[in-house]
Amino acid sequence: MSRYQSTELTIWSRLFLLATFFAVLLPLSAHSTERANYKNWDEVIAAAKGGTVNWFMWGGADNINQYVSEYIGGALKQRYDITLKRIGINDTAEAVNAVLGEKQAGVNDDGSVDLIWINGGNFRTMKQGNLLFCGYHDLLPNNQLVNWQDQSIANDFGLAVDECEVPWNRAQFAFAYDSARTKNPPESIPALIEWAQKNPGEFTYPAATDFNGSVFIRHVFYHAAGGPSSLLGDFDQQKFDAIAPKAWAILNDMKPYLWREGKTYPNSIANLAQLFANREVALYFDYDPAIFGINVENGIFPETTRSFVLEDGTIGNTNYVAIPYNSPNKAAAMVTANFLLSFDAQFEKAKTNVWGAAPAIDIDRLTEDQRNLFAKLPRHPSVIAPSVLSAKALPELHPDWISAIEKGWQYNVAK
Amino acid sequence: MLERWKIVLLLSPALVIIAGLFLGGLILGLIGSLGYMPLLGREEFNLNAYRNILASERFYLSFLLTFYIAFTSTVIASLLAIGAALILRRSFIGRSVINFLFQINLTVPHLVGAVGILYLFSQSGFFARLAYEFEIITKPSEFPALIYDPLAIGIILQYVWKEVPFIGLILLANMQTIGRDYEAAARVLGASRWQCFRHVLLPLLFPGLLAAAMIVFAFTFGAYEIPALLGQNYPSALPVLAYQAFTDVDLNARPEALAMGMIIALLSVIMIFGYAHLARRYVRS
Amino acid sequence: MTNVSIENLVKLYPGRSVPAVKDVSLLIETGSLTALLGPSACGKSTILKMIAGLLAPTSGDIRFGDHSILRLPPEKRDAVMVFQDHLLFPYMTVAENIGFGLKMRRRPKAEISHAVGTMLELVKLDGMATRKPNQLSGGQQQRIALARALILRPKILLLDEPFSSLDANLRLEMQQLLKSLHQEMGMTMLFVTHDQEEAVALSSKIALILDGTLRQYADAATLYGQPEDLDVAKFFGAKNFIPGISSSGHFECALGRLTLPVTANSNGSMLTFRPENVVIGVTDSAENSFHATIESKKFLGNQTQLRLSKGGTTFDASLPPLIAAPLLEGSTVSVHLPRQSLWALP
Amino acid sequence: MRILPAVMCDLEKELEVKRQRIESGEGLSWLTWFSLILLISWLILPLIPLAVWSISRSWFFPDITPSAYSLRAWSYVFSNTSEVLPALGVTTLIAFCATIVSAVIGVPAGRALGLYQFRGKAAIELLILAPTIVPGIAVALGLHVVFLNIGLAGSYLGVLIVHLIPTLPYMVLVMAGVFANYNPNTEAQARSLGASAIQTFYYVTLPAILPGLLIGSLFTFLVSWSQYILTLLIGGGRVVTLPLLLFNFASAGRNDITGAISMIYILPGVVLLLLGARHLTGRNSAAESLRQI
Repeated sequence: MSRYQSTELTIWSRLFLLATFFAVLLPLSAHSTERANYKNWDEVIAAAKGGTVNWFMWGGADNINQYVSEYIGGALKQRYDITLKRIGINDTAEAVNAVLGEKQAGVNDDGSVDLIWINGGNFRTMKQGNLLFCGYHDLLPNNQLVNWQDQSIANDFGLAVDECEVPWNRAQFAFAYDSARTKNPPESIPALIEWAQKNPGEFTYPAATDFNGSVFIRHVFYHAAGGPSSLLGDFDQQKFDAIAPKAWAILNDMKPYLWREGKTYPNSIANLAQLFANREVALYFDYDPAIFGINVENGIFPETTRSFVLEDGTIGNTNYVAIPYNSPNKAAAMVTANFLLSFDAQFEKAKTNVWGAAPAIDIDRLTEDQRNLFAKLPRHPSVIAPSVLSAKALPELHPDWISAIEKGWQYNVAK
Repeated sequence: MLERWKIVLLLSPALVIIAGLFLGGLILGLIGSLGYMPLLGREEFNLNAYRNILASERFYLSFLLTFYIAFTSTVIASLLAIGAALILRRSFIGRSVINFLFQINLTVPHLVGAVGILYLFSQSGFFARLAYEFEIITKPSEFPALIYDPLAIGIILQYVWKEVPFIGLILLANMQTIGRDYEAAARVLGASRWQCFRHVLLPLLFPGLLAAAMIVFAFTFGAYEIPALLGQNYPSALPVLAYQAFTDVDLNARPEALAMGMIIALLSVIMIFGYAHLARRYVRS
Repeated sequence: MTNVSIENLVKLYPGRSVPAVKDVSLLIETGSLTALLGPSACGKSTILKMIAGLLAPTSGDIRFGDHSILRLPPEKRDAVMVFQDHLLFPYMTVAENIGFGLKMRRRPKAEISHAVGTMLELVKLDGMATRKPNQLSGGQQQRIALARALILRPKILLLDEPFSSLDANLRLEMQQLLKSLHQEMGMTMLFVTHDQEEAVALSSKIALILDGTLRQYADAATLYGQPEDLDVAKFFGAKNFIPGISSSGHFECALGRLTLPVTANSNGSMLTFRPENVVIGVTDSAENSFHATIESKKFLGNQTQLRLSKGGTTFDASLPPLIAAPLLEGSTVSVHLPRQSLWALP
Repeated sequence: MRILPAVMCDLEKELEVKRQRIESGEGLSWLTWFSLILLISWLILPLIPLAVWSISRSWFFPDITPSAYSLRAWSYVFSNTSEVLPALGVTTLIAFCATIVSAVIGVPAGRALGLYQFRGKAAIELLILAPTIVPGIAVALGLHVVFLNIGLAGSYLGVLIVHLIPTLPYMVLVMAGVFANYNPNTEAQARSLGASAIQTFYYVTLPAILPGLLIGSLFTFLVSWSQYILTLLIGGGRVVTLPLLLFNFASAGRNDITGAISMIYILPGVVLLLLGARHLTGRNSAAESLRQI
């Protein structure tokens, strides 16, 4: 008994000592976004050897989990002696919050997060909070495969990447429907409004708190604004006030015809997927069309699932990985980011039986053999062709716009 | 004197842990909720967090919803548990099997139960499918909304499912201790079966029932995962709201999260004292 | 008022081969204070519970007057039971406990409180009305249990070893109280005890139950002096058992041909007499007198016990110590067994 | 003559209790049976779709049974990627350690509360009761920063320590109940017969408290085993236990994998219950110990 008692006491005395220490030792200076200390890639690889990378990412898709853990993790181990630990989370904000919390607690060089699958508002929070490790792109050999001239890559939701994150995947919003059930899906916002009225209860969208719900609302907003062009750039309250009431009116008019008469909205895109799978609603959409094929393969969606994009275009974005400022394994994280950009990793990811996701690298910068391989990749019948998608791509908005739209929706539509 | 030291020695490890972790956590939470975050350069105490949440409609709705869920679940579970215990204390063929089945979900984590309830009661769940099979409904939306619904029926169903055996077992044990003698005495003194239950068994069970109900109420008031999984999106249960605020990327939301935690704790503390007060009024053998 | 009669009562618990109560018949007269006496686990409490309606008999009948009460639930029987461990409801005050039965009968509050006041006086607990049972002593608790039952003035009051958990002095006090209450209220009472002294001290009639069977139902003197069989005799502390044969008012045995009282069993095979009735050293009577040797002598405080032997048969006698003092072990004394002290068992 | 009947009386009472139990077992009415069966089915029912989902490939509305079966969910669950088996190990290890630590700390505390009367006892009981009432989330939010600061956040040790908040009180309260019915004189007797302190504990105290200790341990284990929010908050996603994985897949709508993980998740509890069923339903039942709470 006494032995345990003393252990407990040690833990506790330590805890309280540190608590006191923490209370007395006041604000530590905010950490700078330091530049990499490595002169060249070889140094990075050498430093990365034997390291471990804690990669925080959404963990709800077994195929993505498998790709990351088995393919990426296996290759990193084999080629660079790096151990990849995939840490499944429900929401990227949890990882951002973990870094924030560590900063708040003064954990500045021994953080728990080495890599985050990130973009948009979360990236903005981290960048503006000086929570990121930046300025290492020139060290990454595969950085040359990225077309930084492409504004949808150089800007993450309207915010300059500034070498603070590395692209690894691209996604574009698309709709799905069951061709056996729904003959003529509505291919524009006005058509959708009309369709919803004719088919009450058959359509809904997740609440604005969901990433995908939010992007659907933005499509309505684009429609109300007559296209995204006037919305690009920094947030403009006057413009917002001019457009928003139209958007809310459209959504509120639609409300009585929605699933459950719009009295509630699905909490997450997964709930919408469930509703679609069980024929509670007739339309589904996702920011990542690859998910349609994956769900068909997993038996979640019927095999007659087909996809389409809105005539006026749909919003596309790039997914990145970012390294927190307090990562203790920055070199290994950089090697991982570099490997994610490699042809091997991007090609594997593009396979329909793996993920079917669009590459983040510029195919034109690859060798001819590699280009051919990409060209020959089969397409899943349920997933819309990448060429159709890219032809209809619309840009994302600045996160300030997004948060204003999300808040406005909560206040004007949800209640 | 020797004995006093012995008691101190026996108790101190547990007290160090509970006082340190539990009280420590509460005090730190209180400090944080007052906006004191020295590492972020905030060294002043203020009531902004409380002011903010008390000014938001969302918080009140969440609070009411959470209270309603906890109260309804506790009352329904208690009533069912009393009925179950009254049956299970009798002896009958197959009682041990039934007893085992009755206890089985004590070991099943809440989360698993929540998923099971989801699969049973959602608008495309098992019961909706049965209703379709019997041509009661023609499409899922005609099935009553029991999950993600404003009345939180799914959440309440899950809690009732999980807590009936818990309260039931506590009551059974109490009944075992009480025995049937008091009831026999009441019967011969002229109490009918119902009077006997109402005036004798129920008051005797009351302290145990109260304790069990209080544990259940507090648990359901503070649980996160069930409303997170089965609840509608607005308003959400208080712990969900607190967790969302805590993991908000805006650090300003943290004091608010901690303040909500404090409000949850405060309600629990009120309940403890209420319990202690009520329990003192009843004789505990 | 009506007699309570028990007819051919049998109770066989499920899963048992031997009945706990075997064919017991008993007539309890109105206003009597009757004891059910017997060692523990012999079915006495079972009989009580069957009368109270807490257990259903396997067969037989229980009647109040001419009416069988078997079909009535306990609360309708008007047979109230006081339990060994008093079973006061711990969450109620003394007054609430006593008034419980009346409350169950939905009597007006004023009537209840008046009746409770009267009962409290009767059991000498006035001023305790608002206490909780756990604030009272064991004797007080038992008195409340008694009051709680008496207030209902039942047709029959059943007492299940009511005083066995009290210490000796308190028990005497309670016996006294019960007896006076019985006299004052004239209520029919049936109480279970394993203590023959208590049965003798309290009751007008005693029913001796051994192994679930009613062995003898009589007043105390009869049970002491004229037991029906060996078991009854042994239960009442008879010591001396001398085998022999009775014939025409006499008993032939190793002690000689002894004259029996006229009431005695004519076909007895076992003679019994109580040690305290043996007369030593007085030889003026020729009848039932003989000489015996003192084998051993034991001082027991309030008496001295002698073990006597005649012709290889031993028997006990007890004498006041002062009288026994001059008698020496091994000496021969003359013994007289008064006729009325003898009893022949079958 | 005086002592014997008293003993006999107890025996008789004991017999009487048994008899009454049998006595009242004259069967239940059909209505009672019906409600009982209804209740039990309701308690078992939610587990069934989980089992079916775990082997289904597609199961759309309005099909009562899946249209296609597959063991894919199970093969994913048993694959290295899913980390379900390591999570099972971690969950078990944490629950096991929490139980051991709770027992080692809780037994002495329970002894003090069960055997002795002392000033401030009521306050101490209230303090120990408090964590079973005050939700863990309120406490863990406050602890988070300190745990981060001293490196306990995201570590197994940190998660183990926060699990003690809900587990330890249960153990202490159950053991207080056990010791309330325990006669310490047997220990004095053993010592006077020449047993050392350790021997006394092993041969006298332990056997006497073992049934209660096992029940307390069972509950402690299950409380830690079911813990979600404390693990999530303090583990920060790096301490991966089964409920975290389950929540991931449940909220992602992967019913098949959720079903398979659920099956793995409930198995140990049911096994423990089976092993402990004797104690749970017996005289010194779990419920009996729970009564102390």
